[in-house]
Amino acid sequence: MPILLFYFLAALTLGFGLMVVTARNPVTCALSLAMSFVGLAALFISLDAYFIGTIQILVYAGAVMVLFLFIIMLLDIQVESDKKPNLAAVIGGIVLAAVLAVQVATISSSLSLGDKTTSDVALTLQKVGTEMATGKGNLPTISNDLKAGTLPDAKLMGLTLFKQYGFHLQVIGLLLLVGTVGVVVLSKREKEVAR
Amino acid sequence: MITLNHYLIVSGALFALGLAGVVARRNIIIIYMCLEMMLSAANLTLVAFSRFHMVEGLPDYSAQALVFFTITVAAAEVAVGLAIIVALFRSKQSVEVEAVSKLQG
Amino acid sequence: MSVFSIEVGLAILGLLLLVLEAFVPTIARRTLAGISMGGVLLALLLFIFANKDAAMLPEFVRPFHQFDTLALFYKGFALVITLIVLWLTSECAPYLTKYTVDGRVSEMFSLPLIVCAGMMWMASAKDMVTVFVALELVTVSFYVLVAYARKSALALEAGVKYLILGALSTGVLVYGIAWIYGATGSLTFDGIAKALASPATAKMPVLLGAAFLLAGLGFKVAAAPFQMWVPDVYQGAPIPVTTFLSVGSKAAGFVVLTRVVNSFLGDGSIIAPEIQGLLLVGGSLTVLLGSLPAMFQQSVKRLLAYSSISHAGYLLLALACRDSARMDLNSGGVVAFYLATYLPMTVLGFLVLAILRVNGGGEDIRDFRGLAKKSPLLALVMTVALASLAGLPLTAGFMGKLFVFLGLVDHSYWGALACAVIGAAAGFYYYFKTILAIYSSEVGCPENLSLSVFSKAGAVLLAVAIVVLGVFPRPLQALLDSASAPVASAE
Amino acid sequence: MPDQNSSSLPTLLLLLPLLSALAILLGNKVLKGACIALSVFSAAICFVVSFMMLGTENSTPLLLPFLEVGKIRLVIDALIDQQSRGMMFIVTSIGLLVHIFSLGYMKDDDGKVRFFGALSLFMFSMTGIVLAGNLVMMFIFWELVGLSSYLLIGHWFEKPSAAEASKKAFLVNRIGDFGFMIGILMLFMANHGDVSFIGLKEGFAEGPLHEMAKANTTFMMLAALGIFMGAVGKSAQFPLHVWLPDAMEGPTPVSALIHAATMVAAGVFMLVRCSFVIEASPDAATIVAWIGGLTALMAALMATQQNDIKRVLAYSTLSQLGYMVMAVGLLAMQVSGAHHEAGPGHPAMFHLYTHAFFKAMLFLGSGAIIYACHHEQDMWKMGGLMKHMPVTFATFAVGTAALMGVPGFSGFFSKETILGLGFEACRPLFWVGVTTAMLTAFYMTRMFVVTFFGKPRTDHAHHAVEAPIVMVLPLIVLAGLTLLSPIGPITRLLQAMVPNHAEEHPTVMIASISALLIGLVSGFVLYRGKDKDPLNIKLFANKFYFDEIYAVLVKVLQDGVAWVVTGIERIFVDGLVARLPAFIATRLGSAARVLTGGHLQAYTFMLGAGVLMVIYLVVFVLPHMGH
Amino acid sequence: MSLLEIVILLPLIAALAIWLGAPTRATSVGTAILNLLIVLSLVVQFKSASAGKAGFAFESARVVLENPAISFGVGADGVALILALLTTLVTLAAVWQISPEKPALYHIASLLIAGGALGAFLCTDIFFIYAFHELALIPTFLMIALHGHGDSDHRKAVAWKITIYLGAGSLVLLAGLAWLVLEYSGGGKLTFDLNALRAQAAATPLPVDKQGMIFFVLLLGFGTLVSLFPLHSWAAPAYATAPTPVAMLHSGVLKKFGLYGLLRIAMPLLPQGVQVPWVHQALLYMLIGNILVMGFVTINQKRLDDLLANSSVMHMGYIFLGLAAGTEIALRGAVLLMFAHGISIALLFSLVGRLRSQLGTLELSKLGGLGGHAPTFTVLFAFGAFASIGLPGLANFAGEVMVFIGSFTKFGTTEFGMLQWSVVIGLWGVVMSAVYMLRAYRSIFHGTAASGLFMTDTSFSQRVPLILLAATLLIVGCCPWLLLGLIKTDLAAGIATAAH
Repeated sequence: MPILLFYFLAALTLGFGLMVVTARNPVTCALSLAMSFVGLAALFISLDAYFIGTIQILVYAGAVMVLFLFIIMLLDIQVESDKKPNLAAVIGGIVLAAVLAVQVATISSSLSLGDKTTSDVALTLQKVGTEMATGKGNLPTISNDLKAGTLPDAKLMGLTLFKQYGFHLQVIGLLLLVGTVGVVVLSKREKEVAR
Repeated sequence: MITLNHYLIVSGALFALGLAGVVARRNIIIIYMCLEMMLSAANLTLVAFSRFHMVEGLPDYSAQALVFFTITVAAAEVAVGLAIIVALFRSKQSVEVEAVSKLQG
Repeated sequence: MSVFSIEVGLAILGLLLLVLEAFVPTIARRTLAGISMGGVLLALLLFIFANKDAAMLPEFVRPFHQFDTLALFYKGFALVITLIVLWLTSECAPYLTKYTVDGRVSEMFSLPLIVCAGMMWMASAKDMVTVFVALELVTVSFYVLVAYARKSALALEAGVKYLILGALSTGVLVYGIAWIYGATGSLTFDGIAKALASPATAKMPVLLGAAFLLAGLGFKVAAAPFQMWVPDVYQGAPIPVTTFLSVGSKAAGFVVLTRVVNSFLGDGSIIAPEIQGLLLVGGSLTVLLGSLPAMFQQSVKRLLAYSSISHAGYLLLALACRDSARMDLNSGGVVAFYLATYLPMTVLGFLVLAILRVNGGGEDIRDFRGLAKKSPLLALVMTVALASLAGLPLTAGFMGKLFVFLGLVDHSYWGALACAVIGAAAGFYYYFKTILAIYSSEVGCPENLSLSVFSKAGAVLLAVAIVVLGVFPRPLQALLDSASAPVASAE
Repeated sequence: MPDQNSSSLPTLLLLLPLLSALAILLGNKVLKGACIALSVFSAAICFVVSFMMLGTENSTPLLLPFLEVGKIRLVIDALIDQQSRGMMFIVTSIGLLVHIFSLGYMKDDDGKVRFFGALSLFMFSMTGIVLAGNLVMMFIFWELVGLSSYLLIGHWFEKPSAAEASKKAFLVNRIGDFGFMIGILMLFMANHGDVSFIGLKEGFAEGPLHEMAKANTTFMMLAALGIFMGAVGKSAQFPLHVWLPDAMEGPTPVSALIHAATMVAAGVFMLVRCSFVIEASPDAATIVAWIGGLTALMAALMATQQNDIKRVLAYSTLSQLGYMVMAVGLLAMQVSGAHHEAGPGHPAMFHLYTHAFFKAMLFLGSGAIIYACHHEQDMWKMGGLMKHMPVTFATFAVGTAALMGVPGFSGFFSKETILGLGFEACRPLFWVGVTTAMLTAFYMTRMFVVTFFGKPRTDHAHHAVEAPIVMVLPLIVLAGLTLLSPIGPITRLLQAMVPNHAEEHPTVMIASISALLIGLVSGFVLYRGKDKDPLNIKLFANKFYFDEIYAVLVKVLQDGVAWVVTGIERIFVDGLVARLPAFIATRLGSAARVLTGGHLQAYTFMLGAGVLMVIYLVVFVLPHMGH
Repeated sequence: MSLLEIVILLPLIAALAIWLGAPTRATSVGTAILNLLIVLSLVVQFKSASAGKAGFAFESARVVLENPAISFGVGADGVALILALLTTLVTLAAVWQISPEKPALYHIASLLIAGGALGAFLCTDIFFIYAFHELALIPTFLMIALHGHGDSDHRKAVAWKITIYLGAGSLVLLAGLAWLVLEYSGGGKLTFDLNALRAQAAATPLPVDKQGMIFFVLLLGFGTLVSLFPLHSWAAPAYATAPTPVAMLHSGVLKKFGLYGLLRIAMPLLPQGVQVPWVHQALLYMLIGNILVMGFVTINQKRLDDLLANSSVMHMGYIFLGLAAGTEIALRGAVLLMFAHGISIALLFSLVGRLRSQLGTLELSKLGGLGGHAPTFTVLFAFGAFASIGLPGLANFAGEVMVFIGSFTKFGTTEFGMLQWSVVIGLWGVVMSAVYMLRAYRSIFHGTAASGLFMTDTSFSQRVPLILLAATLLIVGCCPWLLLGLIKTDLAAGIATAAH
């Protein structure tokens, strides 16, 4: 991938991320977060994770951020301007972030894989496609796509999810249900007020 | 060229940024946003690694499945979390961290 | 009938109850409680009599579901604690309903079933994905449960704190999983262990991932320095939820921790010394940070929270002591044993607290004053519970500590041993403070204590369990001897 | 060897007073007056038994198995030989007389039952000492006589002075016993666990001790001095003499029996029993002799300025005990110097027994006087008693003469023997002895003159009448014994006591008689017809300020040190071991509470910082620690 | 169910029964008498029961855990029986003297402490030996904190001190025991069974330096429980503050557990441990501290209860001296001294309790002349006091003299080592104890009573248990072989053979 594009996307992600952390107006924060997530989604795609990139935009930048915005609007949360930020906390946050970043950077340099580029570990689509077609009796749509040299990301993802993580998917369903019920329980109005 | 390290450093920076926000901000909703940012940073790491740990010439989809679950879980968490925050706002008329400092010692 | 189907059934029952509540809003609390408790009891019975052969598992769950005795133990543990929590909920309902918006506690009968299922799945997790999914199921449910009595400002505050810190720890956990995965290329415990045994694996990234992962899990089990949420959340949450958190959630955290640590400390692991060192330092710190501040607590609930922290410390120390040729129980077994002894004493403590609360009493130590006069029975069982928590011999609590001490001495971890001793000595102070209040001549407890036969029986049963485990732990250990045997693969 | 026949008499001797004491202890409410009869009766039987025993063979009967552990046997066994038989006779005879005397003397006392109980206990203990076949047994009874002495001195315990005196007596004796026990232990060690007198004697003759005495003289000396220290305590030798004068706070019969005739002599008896130990160490022998001499002289000096009639007698007792101890030391010096064995009799024992009779008599006589004068003890408040109490006067005169060593009286013979010994063994000590003899004559004359001659100085003295018959009778008997004791039949009866070599040196005879005359004449001249003491020597009257010095020592070395040590113990020991850790723990605990201060931001910060710390620890610290 | 098990469990069951509402005094006194009778019958049977056996008699065991092998094993040898006898005697006296108006907790606590002590003495499994001892922690704590003497703050502070101090000491002990057990795991299996451990110790003895280290840890642990200097500062305030029965039982009986543990566990299993020079030196310095420092401290006390409490600490030094010497006669002397001290101090504390309740003060300077008021009381006190200062004829003397002989004498040499000097100091300690005891005796009973100070003598029924104690002192003092005859195994030889 073009170097410049990467840096642009990284800057987009981190820059808007910084906005989230620093902006005073919650709405600004929320919108910045959405933008940051868009950049992130682009980075996902740059890593050949098209499906994940897509749902990152759909779920995060879309649904989740809307929820945030909605709540902010609903509660009519004011700008933090009337209160000064907690200086100790700010300093603490900066120090933590700096130290953490340094630690992670130091360590990632020792990763043997770290200096590889995507082209170093190029995908071998056609080869896999051929093997699949001949050997394991896989889904023809996938092997065909592979043989054609395109990555059927969503299909492969789906295959993994349903074949390998079918049970987990259902647990996630249960989790979402619990979440839903939780939201209902937690935001129910008091009876007296309702009456 | 763009190496894995680039991605890891970006994700690390994003994670650190999120952490800084969590620690520094006083508005609980924004804290929550920063938490989501950290989770996403983790996702980026996972995805980057999944691309570089190929399985039979393809990205490692089990790691991507984990990312998928993370995103979903995050969504559910956001829903519950915002509900709690709303409840907090209703009872305290505030979503600042100072509203929750009664339990201590 | 396989154990797996019991878990699924339990989750489905939970779902059904949720739905039932939604469609039949008038349903009586007793009915709900009856159904859920009956369900868990049935599940427990089925579990006891189920064929525990790994071969009985359905084909499709085998790749991610392990079925060793450790898993079985924790599954049973989850069922028992869930049953107890449901019972506690129904006991506490009279006062809990004052703090819920609709004057009902319906979800508190259904969500625990789902939590239970989640914990049972966690016990069987074979890879990080399962761990994550099950853990989040439990965690999200707990977010709801902790904040459930939200008319109480404290419960709400506890909910918020738990939410923020819990989400933060989730982030840390996932980041840790990502790095582990990145460094080892695997998400399964077996794969990680295999990768760690190879000298080709870079050490630093793995350690980074391990640090994040253990920090995330450390939060769940209340290990220092991630313990600060525990007192606040335990104090604020409703008593049954606190019980659930301090016993169930902790046990679930520890089963995962056991598995993770087992894979980190497998044969020839390149990071074994570091992880062990971390567990020792963390465990020692946890013991101290749990015990020392506890000396100043006035609220029994908060006291029990600190006590829960210090017990987590002992558990971590137990985990740090790897297998010894001289003992049958390996570290996982000791942890399981300790948790099994920890269950009755903690539950009993919370039960007595709940009984007082229901009768209009408070949660402070001074609210226990004169209990010996008002109810000799409660005083006696509470004394037993506190003695056990303090680790006095002939109670369950001592056996656990004994194993920890044996392990620490066996490995010559003198520093950690010193911390354990200091913690236990401080424990004498704060547990005995409560005992003293119970027998004091002033009266601070409710004037009229009405005890249901059920709670009387329960209290006595738990007290007897504490003493029996303390005097005759043979059956429990026999159960765990095989549990702690080398992880038997399900295939 | 355990012998059924030979053990019956000693057993009886031990058991009778013990049973009497126990019966009085347990049954005093029930038996009431019968207690007294019981006690006197047991004393009488004992006298008869000991008289019978005079004719028995030497034996070592086992009386009671006390302890037996491996090779070490600690038993109660008796050593019946000439010495013990003789001593037994003295003890029981004087004991019986004192019992009888007490019947009168204690007639009006509320605690007389208790008194007789204690007397019985004393008889039991004293019998034990005399019979003791080994040092441990002797130590046991040694302490028990201390107890009975304590009880009897403190008989009038409501009187603070009596209470203090009894305490002092016990404690000072304890100090002596401290050394005694060390000495016993050292002998125990050296003689391979055998501390029976026979065993020790053999040990010194040819056993392990024989070599050791030569090889390790320091050890031997310390052992001997340890044993001697026991005697120093019991026989009230310098510097542990301070208790005996105070012990006069007890009833006078007690003073006669315990603090004049028997118990205080036990130290001498024991030294004679263990003489071979002292003989084994010439240094120790010298020390013993000098301590004895010093005590004799010092006590005599103090006696010259005492006004309390009993105290004068007490100091004279001290002085005479000093004589005896000196005799032990001198003989040991002689024996160890000359390497020849002493005969069965011992000059110290000889003096012991003559002294026992006349001193008991003097004390009882003083008791009669005190009784007659309504418990007035200051001799300057008496006077002219010769007319009122003729029998007492007569017997007292006999006793005084014996004590002064008037030729023909018993004291003369025994004193001569000692002086003769001193003349042979150590010339300086001989002169000390002569000086003491002169002083003795002086202060006894003083007392005699002031008490019996002149005019009654108070009403009490004026109205004094002769004591009742139960009191007079013992006086007469004792006076008789005093007169008779140096003559043939009795010395044969008590042959063990009398040394068989009695080489007379003319110098000795001349010196002693001139000392007597000087003392007698100067005393008579100085005190005849005086109402007040013409001499006033503060140093002597205040007993060389020993009590004051000891009081300061006790205050500084004991109470002061105790105070300081207590402070150190409370502040440093308790502080370091208990309070400091507790302080640190609570401080840490309260500091740790800051961590849970309730602020969400602080929590998140800590969580983050915790993660960083864990990373730092795991990645950057632990890998470099080199496990 | 064996008789020993009954002896152990009877007080515990009685305590539970009283808690559940059984008549207090009748139950506790009845239990105490029954227990005393059973123990006496065991003492009588012991000779035949232990015939031909070197180890324990009346043995039985119930397996509690497989590995580490723990079993509820009971058994008695001479030492255990002597201490059981001590326990039952003191228990009887302690519960007997509780006046009827006291709450039931007095009886319950006494019985629990008694049961704990009996369990600790009669079990043959280290786990239960340890466990039973801890049983007394809560009752002691509660009794001192709730019913102790002095104002509320004071007694609570004292209760905390003893509890945390002893708790910490027990934990150190537990660590030491764990170490011991692990080192003797031998065949790969941990066992807490004393007999098995002894066999292990005999078969594969540990390296000497390791023995020394473990012994030292055990010494610290056990030593804390016996108030070994400088780990003693809990004892004096605790005994001075504790209610009478607790003071009697704790100082008389329970405290002996530490010594018993050293004699029963540490010394046979680590035969060379105490002989390791640095350990031996340390022990001697500590026990000299007990004798000398505490002797002075005791002299400095102004109150009778403080005085007795401190003297009790001081006297532990003699028993430690016996253990340090390790010769047969010294060890037996130590056992005898344990018994004797237990009886005498219980007697004294019982009387002190009476004094306090009648007069309301124990300030020595305010007392006086009581000898005239209460002759029986005085005599009983004299028995205790004179026993405790080692007067011959009373039990303590025999023990002390044996300890001294055993410690002092290394036959055939004339060398004066550290041990010999310790004996000299110990002997001086005897003088010091006479000083403080007689001072106290003098100021309480002699002289004239201060105005308004009056006490009645003990009534006959109150006297019975006290006379029992006094008589025991006398009988054992005159005939120590009665007790020592029970010790059949050669204590020192057992240690010595274990070394080879």
